[in-house]
Amino acid sequence: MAFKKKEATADLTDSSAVMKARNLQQTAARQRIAHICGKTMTYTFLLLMALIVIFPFYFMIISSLKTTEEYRRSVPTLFPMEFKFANYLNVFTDKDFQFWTLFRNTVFVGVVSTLLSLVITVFSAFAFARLEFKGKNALFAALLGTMMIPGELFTITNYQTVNDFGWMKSYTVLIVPFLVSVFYIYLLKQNFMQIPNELYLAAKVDGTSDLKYLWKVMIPLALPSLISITILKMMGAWNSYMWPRLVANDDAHKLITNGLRGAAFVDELGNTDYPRQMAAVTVVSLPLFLVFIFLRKYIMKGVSRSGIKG
Amino acid sequence: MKVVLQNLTKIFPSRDKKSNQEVVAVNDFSFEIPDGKLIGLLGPSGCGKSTTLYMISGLQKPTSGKIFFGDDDVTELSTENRGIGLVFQNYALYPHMTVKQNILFPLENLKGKDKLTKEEKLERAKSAAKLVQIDELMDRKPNELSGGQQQRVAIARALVKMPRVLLLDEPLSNLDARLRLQTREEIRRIQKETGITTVFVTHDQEEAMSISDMIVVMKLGVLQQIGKPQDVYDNPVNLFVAKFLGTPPINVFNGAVKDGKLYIGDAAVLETPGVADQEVTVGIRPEGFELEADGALECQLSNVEVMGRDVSIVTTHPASCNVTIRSIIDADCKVDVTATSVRYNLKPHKVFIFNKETEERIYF
Amino acid sequence: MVDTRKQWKAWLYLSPAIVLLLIFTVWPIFNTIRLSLMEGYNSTMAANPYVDYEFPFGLGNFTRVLEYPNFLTCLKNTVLLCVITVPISTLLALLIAVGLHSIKFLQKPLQTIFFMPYVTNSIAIGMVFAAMFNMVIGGSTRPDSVGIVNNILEALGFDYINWTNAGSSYGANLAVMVVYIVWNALPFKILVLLGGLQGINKQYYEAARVDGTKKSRVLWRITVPLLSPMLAYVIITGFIGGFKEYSSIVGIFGDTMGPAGNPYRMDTMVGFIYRAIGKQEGTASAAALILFGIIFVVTMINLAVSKKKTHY
Amino acid sequence: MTKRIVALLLIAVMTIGMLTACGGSGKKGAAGDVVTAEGGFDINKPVTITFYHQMGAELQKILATAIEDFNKFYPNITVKAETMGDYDGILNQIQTEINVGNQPNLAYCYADHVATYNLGGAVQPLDSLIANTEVITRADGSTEVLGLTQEQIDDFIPAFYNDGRVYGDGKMYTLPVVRSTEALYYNKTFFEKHGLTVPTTWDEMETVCRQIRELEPTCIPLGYDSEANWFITMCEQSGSPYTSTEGDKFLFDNDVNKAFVKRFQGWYKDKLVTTQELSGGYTSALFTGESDTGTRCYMCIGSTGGATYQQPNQTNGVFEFEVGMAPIPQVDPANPKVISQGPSICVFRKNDSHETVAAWLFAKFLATDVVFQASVSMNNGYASVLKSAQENPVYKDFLATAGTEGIQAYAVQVTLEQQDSFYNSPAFFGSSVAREQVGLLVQKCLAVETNDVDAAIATAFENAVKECKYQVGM
Repeated sequence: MAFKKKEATADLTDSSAVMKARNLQQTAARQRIAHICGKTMTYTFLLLMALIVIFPFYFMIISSLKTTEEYRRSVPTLFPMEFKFANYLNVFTDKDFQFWTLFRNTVFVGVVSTLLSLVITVFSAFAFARLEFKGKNALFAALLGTMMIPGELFTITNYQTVNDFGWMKSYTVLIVPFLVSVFYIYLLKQNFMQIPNELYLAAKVDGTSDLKYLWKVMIPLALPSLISITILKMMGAWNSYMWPRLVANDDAHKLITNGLRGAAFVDELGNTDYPRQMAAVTVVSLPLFLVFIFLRKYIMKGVSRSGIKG
Repeated sequence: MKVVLQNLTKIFPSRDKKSNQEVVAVNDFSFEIPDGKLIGLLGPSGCGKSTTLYMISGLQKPTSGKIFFGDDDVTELSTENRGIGLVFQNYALYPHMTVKQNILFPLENLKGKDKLTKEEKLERAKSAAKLVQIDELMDRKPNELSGGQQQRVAIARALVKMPRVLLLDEPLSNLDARLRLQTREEIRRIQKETGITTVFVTHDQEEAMSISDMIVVMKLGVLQQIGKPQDVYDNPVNLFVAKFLGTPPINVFNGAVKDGKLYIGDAAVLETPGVADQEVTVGIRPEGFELEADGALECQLSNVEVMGRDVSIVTTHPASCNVTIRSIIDADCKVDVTATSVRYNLKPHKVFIFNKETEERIYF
Repeated sequence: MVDTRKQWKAWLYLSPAIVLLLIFTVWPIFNTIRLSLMEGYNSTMAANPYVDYEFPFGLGNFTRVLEYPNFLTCLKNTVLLCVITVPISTLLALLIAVGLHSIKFLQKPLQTIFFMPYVTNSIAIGMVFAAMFNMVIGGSTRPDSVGIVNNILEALGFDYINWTNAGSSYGANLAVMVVYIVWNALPFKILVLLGGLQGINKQYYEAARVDGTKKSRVLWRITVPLLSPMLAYVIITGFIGGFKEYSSIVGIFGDTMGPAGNPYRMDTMVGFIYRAIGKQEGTASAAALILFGIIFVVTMINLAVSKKKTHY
Repeated sequence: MTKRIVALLLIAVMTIGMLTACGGSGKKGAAGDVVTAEGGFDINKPVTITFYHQMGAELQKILATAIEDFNKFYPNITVKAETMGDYDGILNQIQTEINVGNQPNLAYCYADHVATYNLGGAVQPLDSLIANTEVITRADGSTEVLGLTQEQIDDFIPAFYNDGRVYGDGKMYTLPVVRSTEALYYNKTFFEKHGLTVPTTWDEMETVCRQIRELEPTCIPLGYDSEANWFITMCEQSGSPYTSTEGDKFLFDNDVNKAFVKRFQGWYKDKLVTTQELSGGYTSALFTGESDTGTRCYMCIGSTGGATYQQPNQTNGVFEFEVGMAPIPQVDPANPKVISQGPSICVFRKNDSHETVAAWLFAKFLATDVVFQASVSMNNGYASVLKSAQENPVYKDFLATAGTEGIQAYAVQVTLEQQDSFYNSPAFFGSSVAREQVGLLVQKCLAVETNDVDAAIATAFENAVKECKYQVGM
C-alpha cells in the first residue's frame, strides 16, 4: 500500500512537492506575487464597492452645501462650486422646521418605545427560548408567519382601532402599536438559545427566580443582541413616516422625518429647496450615524451571536 | 524528510495598543528533526510550542530565522507548497462534509501533473482511512463520530496527500483519558507505518514521553532541551525541565553544597565532588529515595499510599520547596505507618542540583 | 416535562406581546380577510352615514384582482425583481463580507462605510439615484442632462443609455431598479454574513490553506456551506422583502411606476394594493391575501430547499 | 403545523362570512343638507374648528393674519390651521379620517378630492348656508348675513364660483379661493428678432413651431407642462366629450380626441413639442435657458401659478430675454376655452351645527376677503376670484407691474383677461383617475415608436378607459 514506509518515501521523491533549490525561489516569488495580487484584488473590489455604497451619502452632503441654483443644474456638479453653510444654519432657525421640537419628540418616542420594546422582547424571547408550554412551536411559527404579510394593509384597520381607543395625536399612538417586533423576538430568542440550558438549571437549583436569572445572566450575556435591537428600534423611530403622519401629525407630536417631508423646505409653488432639505437630512442622520460608529462593535457581535440557525 | 529550524524567532505585536509591548513567542530557536522520527514539542501553555509548529507548517511566518525541509529552504514558502499535513487541536473537520469528502478534500486541490483521477483519489482516501481504521465510517458526518474517530479522520485527511512532514497540534487534548492512551499508541503506530517525519505539540509530558522518539522542551519561547525522552528525564539541563517532566513531579529542596557535600537542612545527603560551595536547589525524583533505617535524610511522615506495585510515601521536610515530598518505593519495602518520621538514602543519579539563581544544572 | 405552573408563567411572559399582536396584527389580518370577502368594499363608502352601500359577500374581489389588465405585469415585475436582485445582492454581500473579513488594514472604516446606507435617510437615497441615472430631455437631438452613470459609460467608450426617461427600454428600467434594490439590500446582508463569518472557526481556513485549496474553492466548498444558515436567512428574508417591493420603484420612477410614456411598466403587486387603497379596499385586501399566499408558498419552498442545503 | 394554520384560516373565513352577512343594516339617517342653528348663531359660544391646507411658510403668515382679522369678528371661533404638506397629503389624511368620522371642519380642496369625500357623505352642501339670510351681529358690532348676499355672489368671477357645482347633483360644495390657468409664455426677444407671430390657434402654433425649427434646428420650440391639462383642454376646445357624472362616465375614447392626439404625436416626432414627463422635468427649465446645453424651448405652456419659474436667468441684473405672455392657442378662437385651477375650500359635515356654521363663516371669510385674496395672489401669482379685488389699490399697483420682472402680475393679468373662457370639468368618484389616465395617455401616445401609430393610439385609449373603469369598480 501507498502508506507503507518504503513506498511512501519513494512517492515523495518523485512528487512535485520535492523542489529543487531554484524552483524554491521561483515558487516563493510566485506565491508572493499571488498574495499581493490577491490582496490588491480584494482591496480594489472592496474600495470600489465602498465608493458605490458611499456615493449617495457623499451626494447628500455636497448637495446640502450647494446653492439652490447649483443644485438645479441639469448636469449635477460633484463638488460644490461655492459652499453655502447657511443651509445648515437654516435647519436650526427655520420656522417651518422646528428642529428642536421635532428632535425632542423623536428622541422621546424613540427612547420610550425602545425601552418598552426591549422589555416585551426580552420576556417573549425568554418564554420561547427557556420555558416549555403547549403550542410553543405552533405559536412561534405563527408569529414568524406574520412577517410575511404586507404590513401596509394593516394601516386601515389600525387607524380605526387607535381612533376607537381615543389615542389620536398622542405619544401613545406613536409608541404602542409597533412595540412588538417578531423579528426582534426571533433575534433574541436565537441568542438566548445559545446560552447553555445548564446555567438556567443551575440557577433553578440555587433557587434563583426567573426574573433574577433573566436580569443577572441572560441579559448580560445577550447584551450585544439587545444593543442591536436598540439601534434598529431607534432607527425605526428616526425613519418612521407613514404612520406618524396619519395619526399624530400635529406640531406637538410630529416626528423628524415628517418634519423633513412636510411643508418645510418647500417654496410657494410646491417645489422643494433640496439643498436646505439635504442639510436637514444630514443633521438628522448624524445622531444615528454617531450611534452606529460608537456601537459598531456591539452590533456586529449581536448579529454574529444570534447565529441565525433554524 | 529532515526538518531544520535555524534561529527561529517569532515576535507578535502587542494586542494592547497603549502598552506597545511586543510578545516574543519564540526566541532564537534552533534544532534539527531527524528524518522519519516522531518528535514531541513540549512545554506549558504559552511556551511557544504551537507557534513553532505553525511556523513549520507555514501558517505563520517567522520574524527571523530559517526553516529547512531536507536541504530546501522553505522559510518563504507558503504552507501549501511545503507538502505538510496538519492535524488541528479540535480537528477542524468540515462539518458539512462526510468523512469521505473530508478525506478527499485535499486531493481535490491537487493540480497540474499531480492531478489524480477519480479512482486514484478514492483509492488513496480508502487506504488512508484503512490506515487509521475508519474505513467503516466513510459516509458519516463528523458530528456523528466520537472524539477519537474524529481524531482519526483528521489524521487521515492530513496523511492522504502524503505529506513530507506531519504536524499535530495537541492531538490528544480533546479526548478522554482512556481514548487518549489508545490514540497515542495509534499515532505511534501510524507514524511507524508511514515513516513520515512527525512533529506534535503537547503540554502533557507523559504523552510526549510515551510515544516520542525525541522530545523538545520549551519555556517562554526558549528551547530548553532536546533529546530522547528518557535522556531528558534522566538528565534535565535545568530546574524547569526537571520539574516539567515526570509524574509524580520531582521533589525540590533548598540545599547547599559545602566541602563537596550536599546538605539538605543539616543533613549531608550526597557527595558532590568538584562542586564549589554554594546555596543550591536540589531536585530529587520520587524514585530516587531509598528507605533506610539510618538514612541521611529524615522526613516527617504524613501519609502512605499503597498503589499495588509501588508505595507512595508522603512526607514533609522544612527545607522542601513543596508542601509535601512524595517518594515512590517498591511495595516490598515495609513502611511503619505509625512512625512519625522516615529516613531516606538518595540514589545519586536521581538527584540533580541546580544553581540557585540561574536554575541551571550543576553537574557533579 | 411540561409542568402547569410553568405553563401559565410562560403565557404571562408572553402576554404583553400577545395582547399587542392580537390588537395590531391579528385583528387587522382578520379584518383584511373580512374586507376581501365584501365585494366592491370601499372604506369611504362604508363610512357614509347617509347612504347604505351594499357589499355582497363573495369571492368577487379575488376574481377582480386576477382580472386586472395589468395583473400579469405586476406579477412579472415582482417575480423578476426578486429573482434577479436576491441572488445578486446575496452574492455581492457574500463577497464583500468575505473580503472585509479577510483584511486587517482599513477593515473597520470599510465596515462602517458598508453600513452607511443603513443610516442614510431614505429621502436622500431616492434623489441621489434619480440623479445618478438621469439623462436626456425627451426628443432632443443631444442629451441635455447626463447622470454620472452615463458619464462613466462614456469614459469607457460606450454610448449613453437612456435609463429612466421617456423612451427608455424595459431592460434599462429593470437594470436601474436592480442596482437600487441591491444597493439598498446590501448593508443588512453584509451585517448578517459578516456576523456569520466571525462565528466560523479559523482552523477550517488554516486546514484548507495547508491543503493548498484555491481561494475560490475555499469560498464555495467551505465558507458557503458553513455560512449556509445565514445565507438561507438572508435569501428567505430577501425574497419576502422582494415580493413587497414598491417604495423603491416609486423612489425612482415616481407614482406612475414607470418611465414617461410608459406608465406602470414597473408596477408590482404592492403597487397595485396601494393604488386600490382609498378606492377599492376590498380588492386591495384580496390582492394582499393573494400576495401573502404567493410569499407563503415561496417561503415554504425556500425553507424546504434550505433544509436540504444547509448543513446543520 | 401547516394543517393547523389552514384549519384556523377556514374557521376565520367562515366566521367572517357570517359577520358580513349579518352586519350593516339600518344605520343611516337622513343626509343633513340643511343646517339651521336654532335661535340663531351664538357668537359667544366657544368653538374650535380645524382647517387643513398645504400652505408653506410665507402663505401661512398671510393665513395667520387672515385668522386674526377673522377673530376680530368672531373671537370665540378658534381656527386651528394644520398643514398637510401638499394636496395629496390633505386628501389622504382626510380620506382616512372620514373612515372613522373625524374629518376636519374645513379644508383646501380640488374638485376631485371633494368627489372622494362625497363618497363618505362627509362634505356639507353649501346651498342652504348660502341661502341663509340670518343676520349676525359680530363682535365689533358690525353685522353680516350668515349666507351670501347676491352682491357677494356677483362679486365672484362666475366661472370660478361655478367650480363649486360640478358634482352632477346640482349642489354647491365649495367656495373658490384663488385661481390660476394655463398661459403661453414665449421668448419675446426671440420672436421679435425673427418677426414671428404669437400663435392664437393650434394651426398657427404648428406653423410657428416649424419656423422656429428652421431657425434653430436643435431646439424644441414648444414645451407643454401638463399632459392631462392639454388633453382635457383640447376636449373642451374641440367640443368632444371627456367625462360625465352620469352613465358611462369615461367618454374620452372618441375619434375627435384620437385625432388631436395623433396630430400632437406627429409634432413630438418632428421635435416640435415636449412635455413635462417626456422631458423629465418642468419644461420651464428649457424655456428659461437654465439647461446649459443646446436644447431649449422658445414657447412654454404652463400654469400661471408657476410664473416665477418662467422668469429667465439674470446676468448682472439683466434678464437674458424678455418674456411675453398670451392666452393658450385655441381650436376655435371665437369660442375660447381655458382650464381653471386652484384651491377651493370645502366644509365638512359635523353633528354639531354650531361647528358647521362656524366653519362656513371662516370659509366664507377666506373666499370673500379681498385683503387675504390679494395677498395670496401677490405672493404666488394666482388670481383673486373676486372682481372687487381688482379695485383694491394695492392689488391694482401690483397688477400694473406686469412684465418680465413682474411676471407674477403678468400671470394674474393674463388669467383675469380670460375670465370668460374658463370651463369646469365634472367631478365624481373616478374623475381623478380619469385625469391621471389621460395624462398618461398623452405621454404614451406621443412616445409611440411603432409604425402603426393609429393602432397604438387606439389601444392606448381603450386601455386607459379600461383602467379608469377598473379602478372605480365599474
